[in-house]
Amino acid sequence: MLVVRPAESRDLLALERLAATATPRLTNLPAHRDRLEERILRSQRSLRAEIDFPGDEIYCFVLEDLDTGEVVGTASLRAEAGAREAYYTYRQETLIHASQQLNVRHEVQTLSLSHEVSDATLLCALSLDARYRETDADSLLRRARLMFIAQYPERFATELAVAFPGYLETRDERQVSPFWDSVGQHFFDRDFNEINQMAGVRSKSFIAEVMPPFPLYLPLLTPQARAAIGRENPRHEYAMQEMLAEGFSRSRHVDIFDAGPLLLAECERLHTFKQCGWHPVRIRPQESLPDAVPAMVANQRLGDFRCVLARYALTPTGQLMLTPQQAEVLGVEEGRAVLAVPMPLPTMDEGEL
Amino acid sequence: MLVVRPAESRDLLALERLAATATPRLTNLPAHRDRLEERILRSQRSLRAEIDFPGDEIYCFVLEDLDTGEVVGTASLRAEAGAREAYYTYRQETLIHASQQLNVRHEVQTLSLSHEVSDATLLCALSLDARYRETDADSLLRRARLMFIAQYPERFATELAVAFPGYLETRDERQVSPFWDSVGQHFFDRDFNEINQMAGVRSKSFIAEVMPPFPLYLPLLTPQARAAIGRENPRHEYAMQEMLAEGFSRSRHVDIFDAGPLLLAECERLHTFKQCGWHPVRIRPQESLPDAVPAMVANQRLGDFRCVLARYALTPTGQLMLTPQQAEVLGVEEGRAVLAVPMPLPTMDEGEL
Amino acid sequence: MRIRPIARHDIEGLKVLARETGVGFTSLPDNHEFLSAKIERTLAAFEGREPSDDRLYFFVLEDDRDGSIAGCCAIEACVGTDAPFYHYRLGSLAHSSVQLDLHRTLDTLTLCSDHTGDAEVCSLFLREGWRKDRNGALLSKVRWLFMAQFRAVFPDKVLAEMRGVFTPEGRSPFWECLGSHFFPMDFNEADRLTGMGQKSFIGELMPKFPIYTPFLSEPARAAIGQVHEHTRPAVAMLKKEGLRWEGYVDIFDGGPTVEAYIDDVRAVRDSQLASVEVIASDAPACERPAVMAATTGMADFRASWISHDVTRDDSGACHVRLHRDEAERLGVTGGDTLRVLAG
Amino acid sequence: MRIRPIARHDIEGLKVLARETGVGFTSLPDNHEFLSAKIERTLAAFEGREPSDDRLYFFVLEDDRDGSIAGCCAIEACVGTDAPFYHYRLGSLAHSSVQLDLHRTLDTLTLCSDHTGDAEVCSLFLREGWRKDRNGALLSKVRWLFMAQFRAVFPDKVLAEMRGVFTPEGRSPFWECLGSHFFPMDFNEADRLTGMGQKSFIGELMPKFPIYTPFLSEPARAAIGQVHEHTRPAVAMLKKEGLRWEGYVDIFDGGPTVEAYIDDVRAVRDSQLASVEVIASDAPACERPAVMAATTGMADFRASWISHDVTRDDSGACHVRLHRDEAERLGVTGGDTLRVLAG
Repeated sequence: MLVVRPAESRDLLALERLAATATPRLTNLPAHRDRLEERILRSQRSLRAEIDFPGDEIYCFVLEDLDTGEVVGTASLRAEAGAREAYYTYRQETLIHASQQLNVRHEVQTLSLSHEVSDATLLCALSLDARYRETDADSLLRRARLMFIAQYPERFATELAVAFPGYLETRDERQVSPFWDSVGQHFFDRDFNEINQMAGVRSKSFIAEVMPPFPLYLPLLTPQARAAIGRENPRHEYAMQEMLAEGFSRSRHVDIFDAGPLLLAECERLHTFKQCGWHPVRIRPQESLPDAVPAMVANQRLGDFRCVLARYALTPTGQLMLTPQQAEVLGVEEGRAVLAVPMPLPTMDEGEL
Repeated sequence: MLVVRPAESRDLLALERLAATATPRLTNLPAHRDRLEERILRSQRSLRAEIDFPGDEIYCFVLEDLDTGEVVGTASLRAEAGAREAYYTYRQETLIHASQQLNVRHEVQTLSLSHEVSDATLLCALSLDARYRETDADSLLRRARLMFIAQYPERFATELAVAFPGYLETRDERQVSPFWDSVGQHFFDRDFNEINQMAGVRSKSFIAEVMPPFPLYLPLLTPQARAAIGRENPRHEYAMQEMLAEGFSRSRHVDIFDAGPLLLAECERLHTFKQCGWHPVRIRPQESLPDAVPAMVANQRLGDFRCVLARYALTPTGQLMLTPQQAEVLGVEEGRAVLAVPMPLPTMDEGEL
Repeated sequence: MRIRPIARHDIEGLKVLARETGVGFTSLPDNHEFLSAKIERTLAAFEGREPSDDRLYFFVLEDDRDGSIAGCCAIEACVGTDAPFYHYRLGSLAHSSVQLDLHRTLDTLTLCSDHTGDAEVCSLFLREGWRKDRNGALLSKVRWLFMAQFRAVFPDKVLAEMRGVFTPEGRSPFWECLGSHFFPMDFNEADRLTGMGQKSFIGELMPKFPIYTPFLSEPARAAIGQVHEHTRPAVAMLKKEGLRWEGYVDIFDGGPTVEAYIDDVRAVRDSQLASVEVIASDAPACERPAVMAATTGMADFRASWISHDVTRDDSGACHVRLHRDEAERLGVTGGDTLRVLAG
Repeated sequence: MRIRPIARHDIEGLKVLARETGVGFTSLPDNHEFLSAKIERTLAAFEGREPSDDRLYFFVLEDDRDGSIAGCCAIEACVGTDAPFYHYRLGSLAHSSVQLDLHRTLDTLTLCSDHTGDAEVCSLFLREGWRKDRNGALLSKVRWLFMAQFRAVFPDKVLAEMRGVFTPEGRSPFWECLGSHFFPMDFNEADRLTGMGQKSFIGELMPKFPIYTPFLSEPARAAIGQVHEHTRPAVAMLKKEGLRWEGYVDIFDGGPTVEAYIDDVRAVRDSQLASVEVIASDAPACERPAVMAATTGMADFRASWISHDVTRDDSGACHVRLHRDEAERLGVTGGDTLRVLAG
């Protein structure tokens, strides 16, 4: 059985392993034991605190495979993307250069440094053991966070953001970012991997604040850099399709380092929020459960949050049937309400810009 | 009885009078006979054309008081605010000036020239005879346009915008814009009234394109100009409250001349869209109509669109009861469907930024 | 050979020049209306009728054997007053962070009109058959003598715009990397429009935020402030006078604008007034003319090379001897004053 | 009175100066570590040990009666290489539309680091009791003699930053209108930090988009490029040398930065080498010293006023006669060479 739960101190080694194997490396999940330990403590503090408005809380979750007892994934929520420091993006804009004299109107694309997404809640720092990629475990880890937000809306913004790693090229057996090569490189004289590592230590917004504030004219970037704008890393294509199907849309914003896409959504528009519902638990032996689509089922416990992968097996009166094991993992007895949503998403089409 | 209907050539004189008495003067309703005549023709062409997507159509409506036979108001819709030329606004932004060396983070407000609202449908050019101000006639004229959009969604954008005239001061018996004095004046050396008049002839976007593209730092504007940003003209306070209650929200955008506020909404969030419904007509004599809240009632005829102020008098099966006179004005017989919505709005609270 | 202000009857001669200048010499299009307007403007300036700052002093080099026009040159007294006058300015901006151990200074190009109000020397052209006998130097330097003589009608600074780098195929790497993305036209069309004085479109279409030069292509970067190989002698001549490149470049081809304070220009500083003594035409002369002389009136301004050196008497006053034909060429007689420049 | 490079044992004398300079003279804070680091830097420069561009030549004016330090002055060989160096640059941008019959040129202030790599003359201070006998002129001009003598270690351009306008109450109208909105500190604190060489915060906090000057208050606009009344004599002295204001102003107080090509500076151009002849100290001398003399070695550089004029022999070589005490003051003997400047 798979369960998503808040990270605990005993998960540190697993987190370290997941941080080290994330591809590409994530600035918001640095493979430094001290920073990861701090992350866990901060998450625990966030869960204990009384919160009425989103602030600088971080919630760090892990995915545990109970069959093996192994922690095989992690994902986090930043209650407010730019709570301590601003959360910077490049915003795609269009300038109009118009000349009535020549009767021409010419549109010029630019990228402007922006921190408008700072107020949104950020879904970030997801890393999953390669064996589980593109399985239901992947979806569970990614979307269990929405089940958490759905229960504690006062802790989060109404707008959610999720950033996907950008497109990289392999050159001389190294992963390089054509966008960074054409943009950041000019200002920092450090390659993508160096700056990415530095950002893990120093924070990305710190680096953003040293970048020049003028809009960048796209025609002056290399074709490779232009092509990378808003393009996700191929390894994250499936994940991105899933989030689009969930109801996120592409935005004007891209990552300042690698130009990876940033998706945005208002909570209330997401499939999970619209479809999830409270159901009283009915415990039934495994063999007597009817066949049903997979579902995410979560208990309503802040510090002991659990979200498992079960079946959307409802009785005619709307009770959710769980196995004794599932009920145990969720820590619920018969008659307690759980939040459940069917896993399948409507379609996996591309969102609009 | 009050009715809103498309403007016709015979309304030209009335339009001219309404344009001349609009306070403050509206750049999108210039008091020039030729331009008003052209506006009516363009509106008629728009109504006749087969349209699948919003484009450069303008729909010009008038409010007629059938008791006196007088045209006492006008209001327009631009299917796409920036269809021919971009629709410019100043967008309120915040720059972060941060110094890690000094450990300070300083926010600086700016205004940036933007044309992001160009794709929205614009509710504009509303002028109403002073005798009818802040009566149901005012609401009918303003909101009948929503009834039109609700019927022909393919002709309009999903986002609606409405701009309110900005705050002016009276100085030496003239109306002056403290915002223009502190901003546009430096670049154009012409006073607010001159430039407003010029914009009526030349188009406002043309003037915007001559303005410098750099963000303006708010601390460098006069206190009077800063205070005027996003502040509506007192004469339009009621109208603005109504639109906020309708479901519009204040946006980051303000007018480039007088910094008047621009409200935005997605159609589907507006009260009128959510509450309106189709009802078959039941014709009853005036005296046998039950008491009910006022309602806007519109027929489903593109070129012969009519929207009247009636009562939301429904039979138990949902028929809408109209007087023979109302049915005649709407051009409907018994059994035809009309679109109706109760007039009262939930609350008239301030929207959020 | 002598220099004089252009006159109305020079229109045909000017058209011949215009046809010979060819592509890239945009200030002399082969267009009757345009050229005759130019002549009217210049007459107004020389006769002092032009009240505004919009004064053009346009000179021709006349072959006194047959009166044909061999070349031309001009001074705009005050650029940018009638139509906007744009440059890109090469500047730099520090990009630094103590915490990141970062300290770089990056070059930027920024659109500006800093030269508004300065004088400009321009429109120098010499026809093929006359490219000898120091005619080119005469056309170039006569403008300094004129400015020295009528110093009061000119501002503090003078500039000269130099043609930028082009490939042998006639393509401008600077334009291709920058301007072409912003102007919906080709280089020659853009250049032609500005030559016709229609410059307001530049401010409307050009990028207004600073361009960091590292974002430009290698050839475009290399072209910033560099001149076309044919222009090198002209730049060398101006630099010898003390004009310098201070970072301003043409917005289309990236060619340098050189500039100086007029009072610092060597020829302005070194020119002096000398009184004329006329001698017989067959008196012996220097082999190569080394002194340039110009008259001191504006409307009837004349200039040419003369064959004798300037001498200075004990009181410090200067004197110059002219052959009779030289005096006639300049329209002076004994006792008149000339402004002279040795070298 | 003589000028010489600062030495380690001058630290106490320097502190006395630092205490006397007072507010607004930010390059000499009364801070032992800071001042002794400055001395070490300057020793490294004079002894040629400083490999980088970060060379400071710091001079003191020594009263040879008792060895006390009466004043100081300095040259930064190359600004902006160690820490960023910022100015606002006053430029202009045309704002024009043929259709609207609009043609204006608006002044803008733009943040830049254009002077990165230039030399700077700075830190001139003369103590109250010694403000006589042309000591001020000696401190100011000695730097030109030094640059003329060691021309190769300096770049093309030199600049000097001038204190801007302040009200009698010590408030800067330029700062109040502009900087105060962007810096969460008062003027003196901002000024102190830059004086300590901590300048990277400027780029981080200053507005980076162009500021149109019409948006500034009337007093702030009036302060652009204007100097504090106490600074006027210093500016006049630099302008006489040929330094000019080219539109660069201090980002805090709006005061002008004047600049010149080093080769164009009058004192650099006019200084010359002369051989020394030593005469008796009681020989008659000019009433007022009119010639400045400096030695030609770097580490043991000395300069002072001398009382006799420079003479030129038939071969064009220059000679200068020194009284014995003058020769001792400069550490030269007969036959040595001095760099001299008349005036």
